[in-house]
Amino acid sequence: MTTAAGSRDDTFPKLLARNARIRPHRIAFRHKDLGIWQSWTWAEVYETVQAYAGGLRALGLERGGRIAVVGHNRPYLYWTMIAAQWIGAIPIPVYADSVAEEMAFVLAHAEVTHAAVQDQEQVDKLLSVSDQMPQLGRILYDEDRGLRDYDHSRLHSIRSVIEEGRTRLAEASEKERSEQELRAGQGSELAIILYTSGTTGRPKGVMLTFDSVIAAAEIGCDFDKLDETDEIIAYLPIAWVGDHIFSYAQAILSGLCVNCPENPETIAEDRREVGATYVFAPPRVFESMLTLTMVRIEDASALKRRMFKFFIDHASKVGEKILNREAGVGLWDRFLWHVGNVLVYAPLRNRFGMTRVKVGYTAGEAIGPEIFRFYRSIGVNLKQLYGQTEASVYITMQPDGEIRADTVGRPAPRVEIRIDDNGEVLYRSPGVFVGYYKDDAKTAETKSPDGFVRSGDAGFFDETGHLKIIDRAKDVGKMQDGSLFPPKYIENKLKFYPNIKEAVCFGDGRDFVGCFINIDLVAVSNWAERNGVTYASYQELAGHPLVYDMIQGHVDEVNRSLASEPRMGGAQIRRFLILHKELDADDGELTRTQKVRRSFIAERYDPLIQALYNGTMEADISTEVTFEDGRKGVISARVKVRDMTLYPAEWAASLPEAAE
Amino acid sequence: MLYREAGQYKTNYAADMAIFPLREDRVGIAIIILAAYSLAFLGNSFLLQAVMIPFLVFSLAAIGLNILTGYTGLLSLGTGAFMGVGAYACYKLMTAFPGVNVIVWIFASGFFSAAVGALFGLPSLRIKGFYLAVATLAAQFFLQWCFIRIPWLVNYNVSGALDAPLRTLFGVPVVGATATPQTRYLVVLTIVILLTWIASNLVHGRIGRAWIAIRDMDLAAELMGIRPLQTKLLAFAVSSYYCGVAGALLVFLWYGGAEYDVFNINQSFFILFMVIIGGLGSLIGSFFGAALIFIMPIVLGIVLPAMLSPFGLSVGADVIEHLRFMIVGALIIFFLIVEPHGLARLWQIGKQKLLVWPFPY
Amino acid sequence: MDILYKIFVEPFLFMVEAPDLLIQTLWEGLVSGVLYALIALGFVLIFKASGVFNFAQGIMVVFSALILVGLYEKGVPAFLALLLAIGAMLVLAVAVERVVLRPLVNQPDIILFMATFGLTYFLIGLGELIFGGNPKEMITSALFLPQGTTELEMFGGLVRFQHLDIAAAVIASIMIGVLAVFFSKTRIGRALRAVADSHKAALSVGISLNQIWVIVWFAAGIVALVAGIMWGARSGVSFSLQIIALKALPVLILGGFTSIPGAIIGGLIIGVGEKLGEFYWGPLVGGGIETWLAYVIALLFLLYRPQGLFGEKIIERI
Amino acid sequence: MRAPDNPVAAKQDVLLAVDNVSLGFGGVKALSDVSFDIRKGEIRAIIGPNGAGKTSMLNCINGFYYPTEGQITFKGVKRPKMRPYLAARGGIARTFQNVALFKSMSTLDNIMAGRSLKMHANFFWQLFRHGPAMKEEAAHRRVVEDIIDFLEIQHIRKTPVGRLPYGLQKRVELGRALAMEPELLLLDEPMAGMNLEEKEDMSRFIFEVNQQFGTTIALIEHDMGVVMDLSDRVVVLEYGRKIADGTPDEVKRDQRVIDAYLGVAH
Repeated sequence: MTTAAGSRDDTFPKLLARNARIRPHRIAFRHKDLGIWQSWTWAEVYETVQAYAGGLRALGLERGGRIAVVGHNRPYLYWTMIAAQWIGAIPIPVYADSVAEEMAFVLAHAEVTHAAVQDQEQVDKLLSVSDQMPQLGRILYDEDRGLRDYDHSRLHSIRSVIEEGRTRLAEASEKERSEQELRAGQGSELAIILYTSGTTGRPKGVMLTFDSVIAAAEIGCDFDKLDETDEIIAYLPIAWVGDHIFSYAQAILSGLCVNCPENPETIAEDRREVGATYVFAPPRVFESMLTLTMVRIEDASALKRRMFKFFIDHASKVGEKILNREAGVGLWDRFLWHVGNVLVYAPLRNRFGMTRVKVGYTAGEAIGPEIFRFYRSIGVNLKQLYGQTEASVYITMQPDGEIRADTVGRPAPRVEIRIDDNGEVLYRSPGVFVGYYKDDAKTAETKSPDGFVRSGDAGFFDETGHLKIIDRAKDVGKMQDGSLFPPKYIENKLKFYPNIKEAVCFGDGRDFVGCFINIDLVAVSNWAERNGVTYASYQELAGHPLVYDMIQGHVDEVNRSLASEPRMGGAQIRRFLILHKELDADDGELTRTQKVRRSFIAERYDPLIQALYNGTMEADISTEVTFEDGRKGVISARVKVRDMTLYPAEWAASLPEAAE
Repeated sequence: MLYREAGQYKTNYAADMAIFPLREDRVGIAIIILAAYSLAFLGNSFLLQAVMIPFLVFSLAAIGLNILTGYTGLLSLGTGAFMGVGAYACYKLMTAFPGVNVIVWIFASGFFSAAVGALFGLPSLRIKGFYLAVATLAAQFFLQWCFIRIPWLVNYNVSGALDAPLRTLFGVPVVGATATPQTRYLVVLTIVILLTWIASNLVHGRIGRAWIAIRDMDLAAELMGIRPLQTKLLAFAVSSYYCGVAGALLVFLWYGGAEYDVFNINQSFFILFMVIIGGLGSLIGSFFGAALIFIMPIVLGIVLPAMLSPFGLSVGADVIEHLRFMIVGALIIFFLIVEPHGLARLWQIGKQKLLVWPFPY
Repeated sequence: MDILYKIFVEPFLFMVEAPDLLIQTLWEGLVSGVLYALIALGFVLIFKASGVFNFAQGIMVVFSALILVGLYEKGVPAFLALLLAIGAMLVLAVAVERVVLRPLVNQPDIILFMATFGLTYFLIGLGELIFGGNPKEMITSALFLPQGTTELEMFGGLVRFQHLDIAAAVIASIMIGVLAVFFSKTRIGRALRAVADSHKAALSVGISLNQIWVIVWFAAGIVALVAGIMWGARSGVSFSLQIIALKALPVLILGGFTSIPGAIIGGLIIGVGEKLGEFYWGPLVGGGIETWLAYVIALLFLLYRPQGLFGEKIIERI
Repeated sequence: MRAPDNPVAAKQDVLLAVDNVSLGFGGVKALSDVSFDIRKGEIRAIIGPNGAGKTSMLNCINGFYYPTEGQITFKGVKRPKMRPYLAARGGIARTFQNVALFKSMSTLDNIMAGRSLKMHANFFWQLFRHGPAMKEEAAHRRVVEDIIDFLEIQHIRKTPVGRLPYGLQKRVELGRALAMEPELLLLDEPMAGMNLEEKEDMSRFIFEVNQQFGTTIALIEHDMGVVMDLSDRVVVLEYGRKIADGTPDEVKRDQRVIDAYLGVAH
């Protein structure tokens, strides 16, 4: 098998050496660059990384030192991580779209002395805040575009560093030293520090050892039987644990090929070209693909639309059962599904670039059940997993045949799970982290002495032994009348509608649930075009009465569904409003992983919350916004509020099995 | 719908710049070629002789004209005459050197029409558009006159017509009265496939880009260092080569002999229809155009009597002929209105639809 | 040297020796030149107003003459047949505008050009369907066209002037004159000229583009009818006439596509040049050079002056 | 953005000299007695009100028009009357006021067409699209990809240019000119009709072309901000005559220029 047998190859550099030995000519990395997929074999990567490691050492990076890695998914940046690990330094990947201040905080906090970055943009960012991180000595860059005239006393191109290393390696002594460095690495050593953006406060540095990362990678590789024939497309932030495990750890462990897209604008096309066999994406990626699908289908001819709808409806009836190889699907239905497969499902999978997908995962957030089922029904083996940075991803997974939209699966292999008294999920596994870097207090708060880690999420096991996550533990609130208020649960229901991009619900300690809604510009503008609604700006569209009517319809459906569920009847939305601007990470309203910052939003839009709860039908609001180029400005608007009629709750206000 | 392009990534420029970068297209082409060859053994001699051989010959001529008019944007009304040059050259070569294989002479005859074409292309540097069409018209009438007035071209044959002497390939007759439609079809098919492949290579490379550049924006092309005269003359030469070979095939592998009248102005117009209806600037369009313009009248000739007889209408052959003219004329206008970019555009749209299926775009 | 003598000296000597033959040849050239000009005029009218290069102009000549003769053969009085033929040209103009031009507006020139090819095929089919494909005699006497010949003795020989030719020259000249007046003096004529300059200008005159197209096609139809009667009277009415119509192309090249005087002078040059060439130089190469001489003259002329006789110098801009 | 005393331009090597050039069409005089020079490595702006003869000037420089009087000296050689492709061969590339792309070709093919001058594989190999012909295609594709990368137009690589928005078309046109690796690059209103962001991008590209490849650039532009920012020296035309010539600052202070051009809101 492909997993690391024995303890010999207990670091990534060692695993790389193994790959170069046992599969030297298989392609390790591809990068769409200059119009074609430039490829590197494992042997080439090994040679390059070894040289790179030597070059880094020559630049003063030492065992235990730290090097920041900033940029999109590029082979040279991944190689920076492994080269740093070769010589015992710790790579610290940073989100490429962080603003300079955020970056400065992380780099200063991690005391990095070196940084390897993608391009001029990142170099500029670092230089602009260099006074905040005096320890940062050298900056390496991948693309030299525009950097020609920069002061090169502390600036180096990655290729020149590798070249330098190569020259040095020509000497036998240096070669020997390099081999020593490789052998010196131990599995118990720190492999990486991943800064989590966190929903509140400053980022925390999660320290992971080689052992835990490799153990986690093994869990995944064994579970889905990954091997060197698999292909993955690496397009998620390299600082995200998901990318680190899937596109780095598992790639090196199983020898699968990592494909880096050309640039963020070409991902959809690149994804299709590569046709990955192994896919990992947060729900929003699947969501936006589905939204785009629905929007485009709306523009198709009537006949095609009806055909599409017919087969998608049919798929939603039998598709999942067929994928799960369940019995009970009639011959005719089976036949129809296969006809649909030719006409709709297979072409759709092809457009999504999922023709060759063996297994796909969604994680990071709860996925709308309908979205999840949609992909499965058209034959994409999409699964959910529940994971965290602190666990090196894996906490629970869905084994084949037990895949359900509303749960996140069983505990992953070698993972123990406990549910706390207040419903919080705790876990212990070989993948758990060492601690938060330079934050023992937080570490102690999160990780108990017996090795269990608090997930911060509330959930319970259902009767089949699957874990069900309701919400963040601290976010599940109670309303005045004592009924449960799980905001995210409601919000996800809303976000299932393509027209709703984001929703923020309020209700903790209040009489009723109120809600902010963000329309999805793509879907709604398309809808507007079809319905003859004219508008000049996002703001005008968001405030349009017809848009309100349409959203009201969605909210009503959510209310009806809440009313039909146990204990959720009290959480129906009584009043809502549509925000006049898109929630934006640049304004601090979303995290870098696009999660809503609830409390920040509550504070920022206080006048609107007042309006929701004091019965007025309109409120004025003005907010400061940051434009893409960093300038700031003020947007003000008058926002209308809509009232809803509620449904009587069908269930009694108690749910015995909720807090197991 | 049929496409599965996911996973067809290119790791080098040669693969990325291939003429058919997608596997499905390559498979499709292979199937078509295979089907075309198997037709030789499945089709009856009427189908081969009266439909397939002329269809292929006209396709080749249409490719030739398309290179000039479609790719380079130079309107020519002299196609018929250039075809004639090829036919007469082939006849002279064949009879002067009977020992050399006729296939060699078919290919060689194209060079004569290429030279003549380039000669009549010389004015293209100074004159454009319809003005140039008149220059090619001069070629048409002058060459046609030559065919009539120079008896040396037909070896002083009293009838003034070209005849097809017996010529063999590997001992099998390919030219002459005893050549079977099957053999002739196979020869024509092979030549057409080969020349189509070469045309496709040309139009996709540097030369093709220069041609299209001249067509799209000749001044900009010149300011980028593309030499207009050279480029246009090359287009004339290559185009005429194709027409010349098509002319030789027409006489010796289809008609089995012909008079000068075959290469008259109507032939030129006929080929021009094919190119326009098929699609300017498209090789596959040349085949579509040839199919429509050539095969449609045949089909009408069969279908019309059948359609008219139930109404008790007089269905004399001349009436059918006249109706055919009217319908062809009306269809040309209809096609131009529906899709001025020709059948090739419909084909392209269809392919694109299949590619993005089930999405509309 | 002999060949040079035959080309450059002998024909001229012959001209001087037998001036009566020269006059005769010039006259014949002049007559066919006038008729070429008349056909070319049809092209110019349409090209000027709609930018369409009307390949069907040639077939319109045949078609209109065919209607006239065909109706007469079926017992319709000659002048009623003439009126009906004119009416048919109006119907054709309206139909072409509705069915062909309107749907193809804003398409590239070559597409419209091809559409008129389609029209040609259609009209050939229609004409033959109704009137049969056999050549017909023009009803010269029924239309009171003069017949017979006047022979004048001059330069020591007899020069023959066919009355029909004289009539043709006169009628064509009148036709041309009428058109010239129509274009310069009438409101519609001015509108047509405006269209040639810019479509917007035409709209400001208050005539819709569609109306203008109908008018010019109708006018071109009448011109075609006249040309058809004249050519038909000389050489019979058949579809081979359309080849003669192609001669209008070199005429247009010489005169420029948009100039009426250009069309007239171009017609004369081609007509005369062709006859002279055929008569004096043709025998050198076995005769029959009339079929292509016009095009070669046009071609040589083009190389010297690409914009035609009356066209403005083209200044290329980028 | 840029220091006025550009060290490269300071070398004073004249790349192209225009001496007493006049140009007339029939009775109309487009240029009368204009003289100026373009130095190696500089960015030279030609400005002036509409109809001042700026485009005619560029047309003369790249051989599209031949001056009725006066002469043009390029790289020290007096220019004979010649076809424009010879100017291209000599190292002059150009973009156009109204984008003059080959609209049916893709971005890639347009820029590849710009490599025509550098491609030599013979006709025989072109017939088969193999061997040297294919090798050459690939080698030039590589160069073209660098340009695509430089201009950040990867996402429209295979899109027919006719479908691109105007701003991107201008960028592709610049790419096509760059593909010729010119010594002198003539840009005719490279930023006309662009929004602010596109203008900034285009300015950056022009600046980087000049800096990275040392290409001499002559540009016509209406946006004064851009001209003053970008160019080393400016020549001002009005009604076909030169009315000023100098650094942006000098020109800005020139009274005739203020009267003719800058004074009116533009």
